Amino acid sequence: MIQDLPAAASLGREAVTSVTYLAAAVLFILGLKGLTAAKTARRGMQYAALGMFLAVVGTLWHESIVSYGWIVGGLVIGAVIGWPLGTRVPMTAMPQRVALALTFGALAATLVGIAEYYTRLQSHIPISRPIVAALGFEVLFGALTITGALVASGKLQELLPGRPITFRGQNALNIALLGLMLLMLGYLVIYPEAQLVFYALVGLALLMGVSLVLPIGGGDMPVVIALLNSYSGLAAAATGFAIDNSLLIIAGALDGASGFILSILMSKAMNRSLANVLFGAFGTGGGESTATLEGAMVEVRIDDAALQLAYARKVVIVPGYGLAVAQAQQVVRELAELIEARGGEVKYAIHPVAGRMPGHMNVLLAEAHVPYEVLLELEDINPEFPEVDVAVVIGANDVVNPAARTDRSSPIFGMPILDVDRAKAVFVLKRGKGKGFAGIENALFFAPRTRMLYGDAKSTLQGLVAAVKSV
Amino acid sequence: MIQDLPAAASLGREAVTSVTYLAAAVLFILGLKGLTAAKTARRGMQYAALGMFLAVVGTLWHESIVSYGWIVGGLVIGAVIGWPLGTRVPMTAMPQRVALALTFGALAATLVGIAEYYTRLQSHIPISRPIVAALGFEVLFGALTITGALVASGKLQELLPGRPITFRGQNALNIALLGLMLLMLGYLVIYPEAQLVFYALVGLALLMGVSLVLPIGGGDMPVVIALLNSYSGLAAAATGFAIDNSLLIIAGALDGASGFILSILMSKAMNRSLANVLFGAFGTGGGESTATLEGAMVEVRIDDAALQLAYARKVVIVPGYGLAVAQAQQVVRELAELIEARGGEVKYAIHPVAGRMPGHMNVLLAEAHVPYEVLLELEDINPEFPEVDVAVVIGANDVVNPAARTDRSSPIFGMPILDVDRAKAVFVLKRGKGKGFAGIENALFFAPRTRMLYGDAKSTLQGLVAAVKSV
Amino acid sequence: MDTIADLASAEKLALANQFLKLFVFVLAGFVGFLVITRVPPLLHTPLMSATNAISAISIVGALLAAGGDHNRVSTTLGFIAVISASINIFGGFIITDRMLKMFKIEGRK
Amino acid sequence: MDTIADLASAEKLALANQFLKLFVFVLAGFVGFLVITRVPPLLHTPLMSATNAISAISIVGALLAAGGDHNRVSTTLGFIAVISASINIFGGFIITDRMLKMFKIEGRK
Ligand SMILES: NC(=O)c1ccc[n+]([C@@H]2O[C@H](COP(=O)([O-])OP(=O)(O)OC[C@H]3O[C@@H](n4cnc5c(N)ncnc54)[C@H](OP(=O)(O)O)[C@@H]3O)[C@@H](O)[C@H]2O)c1
Ligand SMILES: NC(=O)c1ccc[n+]([C@@H]2O[C@H](COP(=O)([O-])OP(=O)(O)OC[C@H]3O[C@@H](n4cnc5c(N)ncnc54)[C@H](OP(=O)(O)O)[C@@H]3O)[C@@H](O)[C@H]2O)c1
Repeated sequence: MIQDLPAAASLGREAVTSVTYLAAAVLFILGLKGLTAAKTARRGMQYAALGMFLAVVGTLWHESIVSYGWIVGGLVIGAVIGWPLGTRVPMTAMPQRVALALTFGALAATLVGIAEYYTRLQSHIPISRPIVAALGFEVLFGALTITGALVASGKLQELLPGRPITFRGQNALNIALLGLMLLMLGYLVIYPEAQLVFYALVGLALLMGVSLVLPIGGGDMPVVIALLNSYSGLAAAATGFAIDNSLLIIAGALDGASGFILSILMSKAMNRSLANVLFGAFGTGGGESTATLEGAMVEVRIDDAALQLAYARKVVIVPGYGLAVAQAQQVVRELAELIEARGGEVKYAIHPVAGRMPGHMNVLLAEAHVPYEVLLELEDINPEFPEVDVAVVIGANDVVNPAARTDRSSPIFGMPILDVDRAKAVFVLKRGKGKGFAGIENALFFAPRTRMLYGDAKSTLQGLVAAVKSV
Repeated sequence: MIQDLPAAASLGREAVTSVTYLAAAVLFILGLKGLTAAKTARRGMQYAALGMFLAVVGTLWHESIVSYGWIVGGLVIGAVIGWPLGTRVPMTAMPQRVALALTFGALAATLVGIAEYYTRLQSHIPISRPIVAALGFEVLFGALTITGALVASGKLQELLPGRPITFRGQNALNIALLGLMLLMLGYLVIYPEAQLVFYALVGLALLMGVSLVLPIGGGDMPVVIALLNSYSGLAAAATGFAIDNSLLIIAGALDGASGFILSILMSKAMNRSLANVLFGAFGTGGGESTATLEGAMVEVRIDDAALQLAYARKVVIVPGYGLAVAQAQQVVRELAELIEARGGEVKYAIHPVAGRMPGHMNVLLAEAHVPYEVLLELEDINPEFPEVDVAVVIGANDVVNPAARTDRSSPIFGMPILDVDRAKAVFVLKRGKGKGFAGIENALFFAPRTRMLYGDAKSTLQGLVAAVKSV
Repeated sequence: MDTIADLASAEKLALANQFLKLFVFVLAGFVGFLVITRVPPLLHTPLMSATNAISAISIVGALLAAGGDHNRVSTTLGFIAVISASINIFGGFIITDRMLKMFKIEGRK
Repeated sequence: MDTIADLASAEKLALANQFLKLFVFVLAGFVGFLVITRVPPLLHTPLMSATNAISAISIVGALLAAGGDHNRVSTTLGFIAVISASINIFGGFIITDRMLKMFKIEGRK
C-alpha cells in the first residue's frame, strides 16, 4: 500500500486487513469453482460477491484511509451506473456488455497505477526497480485494454463498422509500437523517476489498444475480448505487485488464466490460431473460396414447413447468431413444446462458437427456460443427424457450412461444424441472402434437401407456431 | 533460513536460490499433474525429480552453507540406503515401504525443526511468536508421524501383531495427551524460550504416535498411512513457515492435501468415517454379525475347474489381498491369456480397497503387464456380473462379501462390493478357512454356485494353467 | 511481533517479499488454470462476466488512492477509479446472477 | 534493490511476509486439492510413493542445518536429517518410476 509511517499499533489493523484479503481470495476461488457445474454456479458467485464485500470492508478499515468523502461518493455513483447495467442490459447485448466492463476494470487498474507513481514521486518515496517495472507493466496492459475493449464494444454495438479497418503496414506499425513501449519500460527500470517516459507510455498504450483492435473483424471480437480480459488480469496482478497487495495478485492471475484459456478455446473451435485471429484481419475477403455453388435456394411455404414439423419424430434445432439478433428464443421454445406435445423429440445442437461469444446460445436458451439437458454439444449431436427428420437452422450460417469439411480453399476449412446437411430435411430461417460472420457462401442453402424460410426469425417462428397449432 | 549477517552481495545469491525454488515448486506441481493420467505419469515424476535436484543445487549455492563435508557424507549414506529401498523392495511390500518412507521424511522435518530451535536459542537469535508456533506445530506433527508410521510399517510387515492392541480408556488417554500437547504449544507461544517444554513436546508427540496407531487394526493401516502422510505434509509446511522457505510450504501443502484426500476416499470406499477408522479399533470383533450361514463350502477339482474355464466365454478375475500375499500376478496373466487364446473374454474387477492400499491391485497387475484397459472399476463391472460365465476370486474376501449388501448387523454393511455372487459360477482361490481383514464370515463361499479351490493362490493358478493347456 | 527489526535484515525481507509475491502469482495462475479448464462451455458466458466482476477487485487500490489523502491528483484519479470499479462490482455480480438464475434444472419432460 | 530499508518498515515487511506465506500455503493447498482429486484410482499407489518422494524436500532445511556451521548439535541433527531425506529422494523417485514403468499402454489383444 502507499506507504506511510508505520506505528506498532498499526500492525494490528494491517493484520485484520490481511485476514479479510485471505478470506476474499479463498471466496473468489470457491466462486470460480462453483462455475464448474450449473447447479453450484449461482451459489459460487454469491461466495465471490461476499469476498468482494469483505475485501472492501477490510480495506476501508485499513489505517491509511483517512477521508471517506470521495470514497462514498464514488461508490454511490458507481452503484447508480452499475445497477441498470446489471439489471437492464438484454442478454443479446452480453458481448458488448462484457467489453464495456473490461474498459471500466482496466480504467480502474490503470488509474491506481498512475496515482501510485505520481504519489511516490510527489512524496519522495523511493521507487525501486521491481516496483517501477510492475507499475510500467501495469499501465501498459491496462491502458491498452481500456481503448481496445472500448473499440471492441463499439464494433459489437455497431457504433463502429464491424468489418476490419485495415491499412497498409498496420502490423508493422503495431510491432514498432510494441517495441517502442518495451524500450520505454526498460528505460524506466533503469531510471525509475523518468516521469515523462512513464506518462508517454500510458499514452502510447492507449493508442496501441485502438490500432490493435480496429483491424479485427466484428465476429472475432469475442476472442479479442477474452484476450483483453487476460491482459486486464495481468494488469491487476501487476498492480498487486506494485502496491503490495496479494489479493490483487491472486484475482489478477485468476482473470488472466480465465481469459487466456477462453481465447485459446475459441480460436480452436474456429480452427484458427490466436495469431491468425489477432493479425489476420479476418473477413477482408482475402481468403475467398474458389468453389462455385450449384443449385438454387428453394423457398418453402410456412404451412408446408409446419406440416412437416408437426409429423416429424426427431427434430433438431440449430440456433446461431440470427437467433440472438431476432431475440426469438422464447418462440423457439414454444415451437419445440408444440412438437413435443405431438410426440416428436426435440433437441438443440449447440456449436461452441455459434453466436458472438462462448456459450452465447446457452445463455439465450436458458433465458427462455429451455432445460439445458436437451442442449447437446457438437460431438454428441453430430452422429445423430443422419436419423434426424427435420433440422431447423435458425440464424446460423458459418457453423453449419459444409465447406469447412470439404473445400480446402475456404477460409473456414477445418473448423468443426454441425453436420446439418446429413439430416433428412433442413429448414433454414434467415432474412435474405445475407452472409455469416466469415462472409462466405454456404452450400447448405443450395442443397436439394434444404428449404428456405425467409424473414426475421422471430416472425417466421411465430408463423410456424400458429401453423403447427392448426394442423 | 537460519539467519546470518546479510551483506548486499549476498542478496544476489539469495535471489538465485529463490529462483530455483520457484522452478522446483512449478515442477512439483507439474509432476503431480502428470499423475492424473497413466500416459503422462512417468514424465511427470521426472519433472518432480528434476525439481528436487534444482532445489538441492539451489540450496547448496546459498551463502549460508559453509561446510560441505557432512552434507556430502549424508547424501552418500542416504543414496546407499535409498537405492536398494527403491530397486529391491517387491511391489507386494509397498504399503510398509510407504510407511517407512514416511518415518524417514518426518524424521528429517522434525530434526530440522529441533536444530532451528536449538540454534536460535544458542546464538541468541530472537524467536518470534509466529516462529515458535510454527516450530512447535512442526515437531508435534513430525514426531507423531515418526513413531506412528513406524508402528504402522511394523504391523504391515507383521513384525508387530496386526490386530488392534487395545486397553481400557485408550481414547481418553489419547485425548488427554493431545490436550496436554496443545497446552504446551500455547505455553510456548507465550514463552518462546521455554526449552524444556519444547523438548518435552517432542517426547510426548513420539509417545502419542505409538498410542494412536497401536489400537488400529493392520487392515486399516493404509488409511492411517494416508493420514500420517498428510500430517507429515503439514509438518513440512510448518517448517517452511519457521525457516522462511516457500518451497517447503508448497510441497508440504501438496502432500497434506494428497494424504487427506486419499484417506477420505479410502474410508468412503470402506463405508466408514475417518473417525471410525481412527478410534473404532476395528477388527476387535465388537461388531460381529448376528446372521448365521447356511450351506457348506464345496470344493472342486482343479481339472474340473480348468475345463469350465477353458470353455467359458466371459470370465472375470477378482483379485484381492491374497493375490499380493501369494505373489501370483504373473500366473494370473498367463491363465487369462490362455483363456483368451481359446476365444474367451477376460476382464479384471478392481475394488477400490482390494488389497492393503489404494490402487494395490493395479500396481500388482501392471507389474505383470496386464494392460490397464481391461482393469474395470466397481461401477463399470458390477452390471456385467449376471452375464459372467465364471468369476475367479483370487484371495479376495471382504470386497466380495454379500453381507455388505444384505446384513444390517454386519460391520461392513453398506460398503460397496463387487457383485460376484450374481455370476453364473464362482471359483474362490484361498488357502483355507481364513477370514479377510474385517474378520467376518463370507456367505459367498457357502453359496450354491460357488466352488472352492484351496491352496496358495500361486500354486493353484499354476495347476489351473497346466490343466487348461491340456484340455 | 517481538523480532528486533534491524536495518540489514530489512533488505533481505524486502527481497523475500518480492519472491513470495511471485510464488503467490504462479500458484494463483495454476489454481486459475485448473479451475477454468473444468468450467463447461455451457457456462462460458457467465464465466466471462464473473471474471469481469472479480477483476473489479482493483477497487481495493482505488480506495487506498482516493481515501489516503496523499495529494489532489491521487484523490481525483482514485475517485474515478472507485467509480469505474464499483460499476463493475454492482453491474457485474448482478448480471452474472441474472444469467445463472436462468440455468435452473427444470423437469420439462 | 534501491529502497532505503528503514527500521520501521522492517516490522511491516515481516508481518506482510507472514501473511504472504499464509497465502502461499492456502493456494498450494488448493492446487493440491484440484490436482489430486483428478488422479485416477489406478494411480493411487504411485501417488502415495510420489508424495513420499516430494516430501523429502525437507532436505533443503536439512542441508542448511548441516552445512551452516552453527553448532555441533545443529550439524549432527542436520546430518541425520540429510541422510533420512536423501533416503527418501533416492528410494522414492526410483520406486515410483519402477511402478509407473509398468503402466505402459500395451496392445495385448
Ligand atoms: N460464439 C463465439 O464465441 C464466436 C467468437 C468469434 C467468432 N464467432 C464467429 O461467429 C460465427 C457464428 O456463426 P453463426 O452460424 O452462429 O452465425 P453467422 O455465421 O454469423 O450467421 C448468422 C446468420 O443469421 C442470419 N440472421 C441475422 N439476423 C437474423 C434475423 N433477425 N432473423 C433471421 N436470421 C438472421 C444471417 O443471415 P441474413 O442476414 O440473411 O438474415 C446470417 O446468415 C462463426 O463464424 C464464428 O466463428 C463466434
Ligand atoms: N486397499 C486399501 O486401500 C485398504 C485400506 C484399508 C483397509 N482395507 C481392507 O482390506 C480388505 C481388502 O479386502 P480383500 O478382499 O482384498 O482381502 P481380505 O478381505 O483381506 O481377504 C484376503 C483373503 O485372501 C486369502 N489369502 C491370503 N493369502 C492367500 C494366499 N497366499 N493364497 C490364496 N489366498 C490367500 C485369505 O484367506 P485364507 O487365509 O483362507 O487364504 C483371505 O480371505 C478390505 O476389508 C478393506 O476394507 C483395504
